[in-house]
Amino acid sequence: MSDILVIKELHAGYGEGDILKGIDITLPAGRVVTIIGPNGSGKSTLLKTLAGLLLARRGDIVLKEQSLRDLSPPRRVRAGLSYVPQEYNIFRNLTVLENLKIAREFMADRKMRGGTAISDELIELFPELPGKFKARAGNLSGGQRQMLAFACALTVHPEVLMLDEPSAGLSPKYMTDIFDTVKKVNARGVSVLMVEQNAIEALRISDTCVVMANGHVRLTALANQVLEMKDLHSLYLGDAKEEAVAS
Amino acid sequence: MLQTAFNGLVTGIIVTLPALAVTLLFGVLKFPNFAVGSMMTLAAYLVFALNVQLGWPLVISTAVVAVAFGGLLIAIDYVTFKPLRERGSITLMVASLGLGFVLENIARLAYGNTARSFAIELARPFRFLDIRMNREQMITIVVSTLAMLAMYFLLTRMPIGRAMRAVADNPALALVRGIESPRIIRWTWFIAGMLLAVGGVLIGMDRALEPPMGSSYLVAVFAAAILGGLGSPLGAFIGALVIGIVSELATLVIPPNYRIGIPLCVIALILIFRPQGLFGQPYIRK
Amino acid sequence: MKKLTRRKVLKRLGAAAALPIAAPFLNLAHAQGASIPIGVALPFTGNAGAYGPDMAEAAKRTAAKINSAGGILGGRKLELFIEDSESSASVAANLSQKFINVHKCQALVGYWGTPEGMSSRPIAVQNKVVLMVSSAANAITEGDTQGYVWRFQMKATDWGIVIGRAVQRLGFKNIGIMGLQNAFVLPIMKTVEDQMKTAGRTVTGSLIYNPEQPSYRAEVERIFGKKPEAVCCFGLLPDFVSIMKEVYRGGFDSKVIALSIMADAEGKFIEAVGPQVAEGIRHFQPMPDTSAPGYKKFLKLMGAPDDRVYLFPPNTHDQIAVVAMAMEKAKSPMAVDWSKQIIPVCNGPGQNIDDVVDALKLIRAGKPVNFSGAGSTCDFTPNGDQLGRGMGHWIIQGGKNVFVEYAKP
Amino acid sequence: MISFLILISTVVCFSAILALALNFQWGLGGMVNFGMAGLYALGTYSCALLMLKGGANTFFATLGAMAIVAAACGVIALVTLRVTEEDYFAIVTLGVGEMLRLVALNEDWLTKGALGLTGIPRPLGDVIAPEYYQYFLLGLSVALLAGTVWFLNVIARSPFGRIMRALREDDVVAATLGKHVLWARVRIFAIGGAIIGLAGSLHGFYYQYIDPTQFSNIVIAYAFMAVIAGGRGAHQGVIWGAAVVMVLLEGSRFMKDLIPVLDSDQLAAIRIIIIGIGLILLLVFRPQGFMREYRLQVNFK
Repeated sequence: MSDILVIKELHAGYGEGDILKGIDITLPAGRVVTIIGPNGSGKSTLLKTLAGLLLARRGDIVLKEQSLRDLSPPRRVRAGLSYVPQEYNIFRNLTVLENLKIAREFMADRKMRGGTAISDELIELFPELPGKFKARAGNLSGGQRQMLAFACALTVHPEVLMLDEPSAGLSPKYMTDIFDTVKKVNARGVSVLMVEQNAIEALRISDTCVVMANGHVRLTALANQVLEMKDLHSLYLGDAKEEAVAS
Repeated sequence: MLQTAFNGLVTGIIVTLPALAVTLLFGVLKFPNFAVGSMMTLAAYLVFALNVQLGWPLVISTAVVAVAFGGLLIAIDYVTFKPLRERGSITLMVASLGLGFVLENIARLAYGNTARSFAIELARPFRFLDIRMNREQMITIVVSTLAMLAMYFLLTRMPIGRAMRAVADNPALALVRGIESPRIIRWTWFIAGMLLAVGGVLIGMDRALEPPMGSSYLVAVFAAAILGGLGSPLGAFIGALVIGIVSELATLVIPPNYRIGIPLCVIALILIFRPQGLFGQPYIRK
Repeated sequence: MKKLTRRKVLKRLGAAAALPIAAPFLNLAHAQGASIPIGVALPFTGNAGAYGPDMAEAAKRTAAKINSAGGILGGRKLELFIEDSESSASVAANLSQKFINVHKCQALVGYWGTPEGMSSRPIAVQNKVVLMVSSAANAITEGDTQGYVWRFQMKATDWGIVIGRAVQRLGFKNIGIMGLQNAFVLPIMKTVEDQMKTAGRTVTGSLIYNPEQPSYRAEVERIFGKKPEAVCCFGLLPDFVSIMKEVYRGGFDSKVIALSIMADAEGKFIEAVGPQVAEGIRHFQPMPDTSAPGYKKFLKLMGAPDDRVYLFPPNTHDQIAVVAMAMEKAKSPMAVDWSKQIIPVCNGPGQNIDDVVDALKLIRAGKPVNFSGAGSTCDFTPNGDQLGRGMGHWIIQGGKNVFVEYAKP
Repeated sequence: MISFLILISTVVCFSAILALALNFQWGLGGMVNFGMAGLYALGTYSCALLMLKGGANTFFATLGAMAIVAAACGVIALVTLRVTEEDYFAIVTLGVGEMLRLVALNEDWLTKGALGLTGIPRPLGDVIAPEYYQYFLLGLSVALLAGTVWFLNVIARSPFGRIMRALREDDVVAATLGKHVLWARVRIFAIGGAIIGLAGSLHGFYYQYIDPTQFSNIVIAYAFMAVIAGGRGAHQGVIWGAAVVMVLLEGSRFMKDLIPVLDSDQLAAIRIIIIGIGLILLLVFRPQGFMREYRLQVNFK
């Protein structure tokens, strides 16, 4: 099974120093990969660099044999890479429906531009949204906003969906909903690359787990193996030994 | 009293178009553009060239210049503001100040300082409930209301409008949602250019055409945009009307030559009590 | 823009090319044959920008006429340095410094606006150089100017007197007054107001407006709204065009009395507002006595049709002429000497002369002269004010300025 | 020719002081002041009126003028900065500048309006003979310029100066430093105001006659041009910037004599166009101006 997204030797950062000091991750097609690690390990920076909001200094990002390195963020979205940031991930002054329409309207060269109706497939995934179409996105609750952001990222039918701590700050009810939705979306053939704080929930629905610490990939292992590790805590803090079994 | 209020309405209406342009540009580019006044002056002189020197009717010359001026602003943005896009609003503001001097003096270079007018017949007013109204004021009211409706339709119904509001709301997210920001910025300049061109013509019809005509409106235009809430087009429209009426009515109380003080006090009051203005959203810090 | 004939361009190029090279040597070589520098500061930009060009042309032609007739002080040529004062005081002050220190001028002429005159006054008096202005504000010649400041224009208050009398003659019972916040407008307004009160006429309203206002609706509403029989409006061209458009479209029908610098400005007002808005506007302006022989010669010098009325250019012609004659009489280019000869040359007693070249011949022959120039009879009071200037009174009918009368204060 | 150069250098001196004030407020303090023309007028008029009406001697009148403009700037900063960012600050200062100019033009009971104030006394004006006075005035201006640069350098190196540079880097970071940020910025703007007052007083002493037309918003363009050409933050650079701008401005008067084909009114418009375009080009290609900031290499946000 070929890999859909390959990250090679990626270096990036703000100002002088590099936050990503050579990252290698491969996302197999149709799989869910969760990245865990302490704060400041560069998880969010990685997603921002993949999305194109931050320029990669060295290394490459290949999506289905196509290098994204010198593509602008909108071009990357067209190439099939969609991204849900951790915060400020919806247009607060636009209505829910407008948020959903925005992404589709600018898929100029993709056939799915036709018709502004939101595909019923999406409505089935996010039952709560149709009732709120007219509402101002800023007035939604935390969970609803996350759902909306998720839905917007999916309207462009991406190959790979990147999520930056989707469950952050959510009530338990919405947390399980989010992870169920990720599973359903993955079931439909969308590969998922997820950064998550509460590792246990995330790893349950993931295939592979990547542990990052201060700009390096410390460990790549099967999610369930990582789950059984007793000193997950230490792993989590990044001083893990390399005894994990390569996937 | 009623007549002064109506005069205020007319002054306010003239301010709506440039105020709309300022709000649109601020929404997308995140800096107040100080060249707005001289842009109106230059556009008015371009219309003067077609209308008086080539003898075209005013309406056609305005339409032609409005479209051409939109394109011109895109080119100017490409040369002036695009290289400074990431440099913070102060640098952009100072650049817009410099641009303002350049545009105003291009008009002065070409046409000198003498006052001029468009080739339109001035007509006696007609009376309505003992208020005197003249043809130009009627045209002004109709034109700017149409412009406001067109803007409203554009921003709410049309994809371009939605995208512009999205870029204004959250530029980074807009990129990641597939919106080509450069294209949206070009559209914003084009629409602002048309608004400013028509605004310049309305000013030229109302008073004489002279190089400083645009910049004399600058403080009032900013006051209107801020009162309405920077970034909110509906706010700019209402803000302009309020500024116009309040400053004309104030002349019954204070000496008329201090009229410019009124927009200034409005700005100060707004900043103290309600910085996001009547309709604006609180200014989120990135 | 006026076209520069080939000959004139060559002449200016010659003069200009000489400047940078000659400048360092200029002040050393005051010997025989060196040219006599005269500084000319005129507004080519700013709110008085419309009046500079013709005044400069008059100065150039007068100097050329004197030079071609052999110059003065034994064949020395007059050399003009013409600069743009931008209707601004600080620019004019810098220019005056430049004329005195760089070009070593002993005579500064032109100075149309009051700000320019006021800022250059202390500089001229301090450096003992003659300053000739054509601005109206009284303050220019007030105080001790040690005979270095001369006004080739009517005093602002005299304008007010003439206009006030005309208003009474025209039989207006009540009038409104509005004026631009400007040094020479305020004295006119005050004098007209005082005249109205003494003549028992009522002033329904009086207000002042700023230059470059976005709109003049409130001012027009307040003054014309009271429906006085006539409104006196004093200001400059740009504001007057806006005001009259507002008055016409507001349906007001009070008669309007204004100054020619705003209601004519070499035809630019009628061009801007159109004949029917300008219909019936009366405007006054100190003007040369067009019947005077000196003015007729000036018209020929300018190569203009004989019905052409120049308002300001004759002043610069007279200024250059008086400088030349005074220097010739004092037999010295130094202002300290010839400034005392201005009154004898202009007021006489002596033979009445209206052509500068003939006057120079007589002066060289040692005969007393009483010069009367193009702009006026050129008679001065000791502190530099000009006497015997009259004001023209026109009314705009059918898009044309119809001359009504010539009135003296 | 020499005395003309002396006079022009005097003008360069007090224009440089004005540019230093702008540089201090904007370059180091991060607050852009578009009301420069109005505040400059306030300084000149206050100094002149203190002498003509208040009978103060030139020294106290200058101090008075500096205090008045500093107070005005403090109030402006207090009203505006308490709430919002520099976008609004620029607009408010623009409005205040316009308002001050209008007051100077219309309150003729105080400022004699368009007629302007004449006969402004000069420091030691009666003691020094007129023909040598210009040398003294130049010396005084250079001394005051040097004093201003020294004073600003002292502040820039002091702890207060370090806070200022932090403020300039990023308001968000600065905001987290808590309440005294506002007071630091008010003080910065007020100190800048005092320097504007000094420049204004010198303007009065030089021209001896002031009227509203001298304070048009071209003054703002020159000050910004000088600061940007000089490189924001570097005092020495700003002085070079002011000199370059003045030479460009006064020099173009000679241009008129060399290119007679151009009419003077076209030339005046061209000169301002050059200044405007120069402003933009400098911003685009030489944001850090021609001089390094004396110590640390700072990249702007």
